[in-house]
Amino acid sequence: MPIDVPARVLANRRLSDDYNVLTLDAPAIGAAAQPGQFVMLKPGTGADPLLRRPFSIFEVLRDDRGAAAAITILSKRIGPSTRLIFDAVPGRRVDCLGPLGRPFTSVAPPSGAWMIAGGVGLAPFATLAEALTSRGVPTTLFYGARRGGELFYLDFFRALGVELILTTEDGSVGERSRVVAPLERRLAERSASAPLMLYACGPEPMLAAVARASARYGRPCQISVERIMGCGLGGCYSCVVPMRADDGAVHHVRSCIAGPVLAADRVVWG
Amino acid sequence: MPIDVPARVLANRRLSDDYNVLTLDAPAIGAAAQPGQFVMLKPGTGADPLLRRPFSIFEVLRDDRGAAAAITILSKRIGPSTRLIFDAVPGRRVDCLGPLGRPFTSVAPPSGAWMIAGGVGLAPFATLAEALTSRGVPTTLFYGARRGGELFYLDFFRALGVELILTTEDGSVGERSRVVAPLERRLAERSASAPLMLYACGPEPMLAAVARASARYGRPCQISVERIMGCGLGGCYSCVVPMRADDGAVHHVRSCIAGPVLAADRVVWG
Amino acid sequence: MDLSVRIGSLTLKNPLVAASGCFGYGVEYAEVVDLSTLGAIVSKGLFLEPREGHPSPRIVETPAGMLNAIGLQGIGARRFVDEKLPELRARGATVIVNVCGTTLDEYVEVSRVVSDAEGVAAIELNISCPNIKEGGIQFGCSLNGTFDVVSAVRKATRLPVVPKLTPNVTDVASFAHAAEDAGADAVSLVNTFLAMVIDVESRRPKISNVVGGLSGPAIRPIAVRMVWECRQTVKIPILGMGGIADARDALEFLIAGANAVQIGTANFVDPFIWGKVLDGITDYMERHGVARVADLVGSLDTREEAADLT
Amino acid sequence: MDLSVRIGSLTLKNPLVAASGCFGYGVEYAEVVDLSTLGAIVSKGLFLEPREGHPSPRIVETPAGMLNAIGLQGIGARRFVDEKLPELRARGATVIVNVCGTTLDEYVEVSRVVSDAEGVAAIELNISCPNIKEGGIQFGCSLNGTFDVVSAVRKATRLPVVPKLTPNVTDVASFAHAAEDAGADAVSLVNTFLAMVIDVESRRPKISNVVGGLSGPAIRPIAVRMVWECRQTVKIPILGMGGIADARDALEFLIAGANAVQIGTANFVDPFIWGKVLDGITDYMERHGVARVADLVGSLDTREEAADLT
Ligand SMILES: Cc1cc2nc3c(=O)[nH]c(=O)nc-3n(C[C@H](O)[C@H](O)[C@H](O)COP(=O)(O)OP(=O)(O)OC[C@H]3O[C@@H](n4cnc5c(N)ncnc54)[C@H](O)[C@@H]3O)c2cc1C
Ligand SMILES: Cc1cc2nc3c(=O)[nH]c(=O)nc-3n(C[C@H](O)[C@H](O)[C@H](O)COP(=O)(O)OP(=O)(O)OC[C@H]3O[C@@H](n4cnc5c(N)ncnc54)[C@H](O)[C@@H]3O)c2cc1C
Ligand SMILES: Cc1cc2nc3c(=O)[nH]c(=O)nc-3n(C[C@H](O)[C@H](O)[C@H](O)COP(=O)(O)O)c2cc1C
Ligand SMILES: Cc1cc2nc3c(=O)[nH]c(=O)nc-3n(C[C@H](O)[C@H](O)[C@H](O)COP(=O)(O)O)c2cc1C
Ligand code: FES
Ligand code: FES
Repeated sequence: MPIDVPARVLANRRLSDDYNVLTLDAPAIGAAAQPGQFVMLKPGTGADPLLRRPFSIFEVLRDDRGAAAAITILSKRIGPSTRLIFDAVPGRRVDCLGPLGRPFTSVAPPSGAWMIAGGVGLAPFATLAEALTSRGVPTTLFYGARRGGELFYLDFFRALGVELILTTEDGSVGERSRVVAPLERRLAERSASAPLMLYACGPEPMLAAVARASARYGRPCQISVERIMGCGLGGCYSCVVPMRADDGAVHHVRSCIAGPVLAADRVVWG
Repeated sequence: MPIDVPARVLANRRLSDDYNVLTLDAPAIGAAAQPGQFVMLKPGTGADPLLRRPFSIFEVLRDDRGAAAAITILSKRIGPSTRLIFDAVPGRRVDCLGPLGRPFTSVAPPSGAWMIAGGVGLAPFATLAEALTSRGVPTTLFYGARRGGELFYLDFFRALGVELILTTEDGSVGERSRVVAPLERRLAERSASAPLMLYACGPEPMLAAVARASARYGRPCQISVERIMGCGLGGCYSCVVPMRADDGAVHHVRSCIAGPVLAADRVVWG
Repeated sequence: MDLSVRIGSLTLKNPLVAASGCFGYGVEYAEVVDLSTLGAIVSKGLFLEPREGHPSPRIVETPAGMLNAIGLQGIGARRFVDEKLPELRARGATVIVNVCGTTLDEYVEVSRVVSDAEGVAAIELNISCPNIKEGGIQFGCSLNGTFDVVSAVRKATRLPVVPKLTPNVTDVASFAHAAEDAGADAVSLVNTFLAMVIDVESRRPKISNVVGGLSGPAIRPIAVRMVWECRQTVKIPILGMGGIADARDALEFLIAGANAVQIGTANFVDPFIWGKVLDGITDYMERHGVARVADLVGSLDTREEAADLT
Repeated sequence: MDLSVRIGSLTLKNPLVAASGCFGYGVEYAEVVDLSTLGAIVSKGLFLEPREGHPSPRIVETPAGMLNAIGLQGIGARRFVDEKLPELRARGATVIVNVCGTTLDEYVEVSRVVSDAEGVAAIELNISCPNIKEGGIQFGCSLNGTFDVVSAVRKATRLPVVPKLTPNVTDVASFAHAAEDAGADAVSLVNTFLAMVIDVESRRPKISNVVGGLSGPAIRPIAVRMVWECRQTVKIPILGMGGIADARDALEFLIAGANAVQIGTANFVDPFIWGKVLDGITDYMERHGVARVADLVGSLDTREEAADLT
């Protein structure tokens, strides 16, 4: 049951010229959130910008007793609302509706888990990595960005024991390639009998490539899609993704309530 | 020649639950400003609120050498833009266009000067009082508010040697009356041969009453009117005041460029 | 305090109605709103058969508004009756069905299907959707078309019939009048304004359907004016909408002449809006000593205070 | 880079035009803008005789827009020619006069007065002001009225004639077509949308004239759509406007089919807007390798990429 919290900004840490991590005083949302879920934020007052914007719950910050104390958002500045988020000062109010959407489905050992993140698509994987590693699932993060300066939170994942496979477009850190290249190589190497779940989040062409690769190697794959969302609650039908049903027919499915996490093999790519 | 300064907020001092003084980094406007002039402020980003809002230049803050360093605005929160001004934090950008409008015409001794302020109508009188007292003009401030807690900057005016005559609606400070009551008594007492200029700013009914009183006692009176202003530059014709011309005809006059300071005896009250 | 509103033979417990296409089928919101507390819920627009609607992108934000071209994706009237209506009924919702058609016959047929079902309170005739190629707005942009479709549906059902008017016309009041003449029990207005946003970098439209419908606070002042014009022209109730985002906005429509108000886009921004607006209206009525919400309707005072100078 | 724009026999040095009623008589802005750098300036609407306009309040802000009912306060065509035109000429401004009338004869008469004056570049025929009781919009809301007034003025002047169309109609393109048929050299669109704001506490309209005209970013998506519709219908140049606030917005209108753009409300918010928008347009042209601004006009690509699922 989603709630709407008139959250205060507790901290705003700029990671680069366009990335920041915003800490929001919304413990009740943090307590209920599962990996892969999102919130709808309204960082401005007034009617411009008008609609809320969807953001993955990046971290759930906890107090000494392990109770949720706040959530954070990893945001990339691309327009008016993400600019307000980038510029937000502590004390500012940001209405925060959530948690929303269908979360990732976790796996258990002996299955491995490979997370594939492109750019800000890293956001849902911090909480997922915590969930997976706490269950003892051997977890790998394939993480691609434009340049090394845009690969964030590496120490966070390392501290959880997540294996990191990094790529950048300019080759400044890791392999100079798209993130799908090392993924394909690793898929080819891995024994078919070793169970594995893929999780992917990032730009749509990357998701399509991951979906194709997972199909080719017969691996189940959960992707988190990012569609323009008007409401986040199933009310507006703006966020649809064409998906193939059991009978083979293609339907427009609302990714805010049927997703954002969807089965990659059901999505029909444009 | 007005300029548009992308001013930063240097300080925001709250005087009460709805009054604040905002310090803006707009020295060039301060250097050019004359008492009675105003600025058009845009405290928000985006298109809602859309238009700028007019504010009197309250103070011109100066550095050690006397050069203008910043201006301040005395604002009363009544709607969306004044709310943004009330909530503005240092560092925030507030576009500031000015100085605009026709200023007060000063007087010289032996003339006396009486300033009549209602509520936030105090705003244009800080700079006017400085100008008048620096020329040695005996200056009195009639200042009315709802309650004593809303009479601001009294020490500022006292330090300049301005005589204060205070009224409040609840009688908590000064006389329990409208500000026009003591004004009328003083006008009646004053010798007709002693020259005197009246200056008034405040709610429209107060201005009309001051205009009537000044006419009755044959005193010249300059009033600063507050009309809804779309542009502040004479472009939109929103801010008109009906005024009687020399030939007796009544015309709609743009108060942003013919005013905001107008001759009280020419204004036609509705 | 009497908040009830009469729409033909139907009484709504309060004047707040969820606008079509902005509240899913209602069931989606059952977790955040007690559906029985709303005056009514208008379903998504329904044809006889299911439709998949337009490809994405389907919406784009504009200053204080949004453009949509969903293309009336929907499960069709029959499946709505079978799959959604029982739950809505169980939750105590007052359900108005937004009826679409590509032909006059389809309007009549869909109206029959929903009239036969249990738990439908009224029919809102969508003759004003700007986002589909056939049907709909063609009826809504012609006085004869409006008259014909309302008359035909009027004969096919005993439910209150409420045509929903498009604002994309020169004289909306004449359409309200045609609807009244044809036997409508009320009119809803406004649907969205036909509009367009271009991505200048690619020189492509921002939504797949090229044009879409503008809704939200941006259109509110136009919608208020249209409600006021219709109030001068027709006697039947008006369900007013367009950009309502708080109690003040809702009151503006009531005072302009709406008997009830619908909220669409603002529900996306704040799904908890309903209680807030209702509280704001009752608070206003208390402050102003208004006993019945009906006493506010059309109470705008337009006496001239001052004459022009010329 | 060629920024020039042709409107009939007139060439504007660039596509940026100050919209009528939003730039005073131009002279008010001489201190903040070099008037010779604008494509053109459209004067306030002028009748033959001076008018005092409506009492205040005359404007009210709305979400991302504003309502105005100035009531065409103005000094009249004759005094404009005598008192304002010489200074505008001296400052190198290209002046378009916005001609108003309560009767067809008055339109013709005002057009004659300004045609006889030195330094008027074109006539914009205001048949679309929503704020006055007589004349104006009555012509603009009737195809015959539009045809008649354009034809009559066409015969009375050798200046380019540019009727300004109202958006308050069902099919604006048919009005552009009527204007073209009647010999118009171009059309301007849009004027403001008839709208209304109510002060709920007093239950009174927020502006003295009860209704007013909505302008600003709120209306932009509707205006862009209308320009695009007219571009499919007429060959004559279009001066597009409605809510333009930056270079991106201006480009949207050009790509939709406007040959030049006018800026009104946004000039109130930022009187220094002109240089910024011009820089933004030239910057865009450089980035996209567009040599002539004329090459952008109507360059919207509406090919369908994906088909509907149904
Ligand atoms: C479930 C979900 C989770 C998300 N999580 C994150 C996150 O953790 N961090 C983050 O930075 N961003 C995330 N996004 C994307 C984020 O919502 C958009 O960046 C944001 O809405 C942009 O708002 P804006 O006002 O800054 O820019 P806008 O002006 O609204 O958008 C700028 C451009 O981006 C496009 N766009 C807008 N929204 C989306 C969208 N949802 N998907 C694709 N394109 C879009 C617009 O069409 C436009 O061209 C997520 C999106 C979804 C759907
Ligand atoms: C020359 C001039 C100088 C001013 N100086 C000051 C000042 O120093 N300090 C200060 O606090 N205020 C001053 N004002 C008034 C100030 O401009 C308004 O309070 C402000 O515009 C309100 O903006 P808002 O968005 O907060 O409220 P809005 O929602 O814009 O307005 C709230 C209500 O006030 C009315 N209103 C808006 N603007 C005006 C106006 N200009 N005059 C009368 N009523 C209005 C509106 O109609 C509305 O009913 C001045 C006005 C003028 C014309
Ligand atoms: C996403 C969306 C979908 C809509 N779908 C429908 C619809 O199916 N049938 C209909 O009559 N109106 C539909 N509308 C119009 C709304 O019901 C309403 O008339 C309009 O949005 C104006 O109100 P608002 O500004 O409160 O949203 C839709 C509007 C939106 C934004
Ligand atoms: C205050 C004001 C006064 C206007 N006066 C006129 C006018 O005299 N003649 C006219 O044709 N249009 C007039 N208009 C309409 C504008 O020229 C323009 O068509 C409209 O405002 C839309 O453009 P915008 O959104 O850029 O303002 C006026 C608009 C405003 C806001
Ligand atoms: S975002 Fe509204 S239905 Fe998914
Ligand atoms: S505020 Fe625009 S003319 Fe005075």
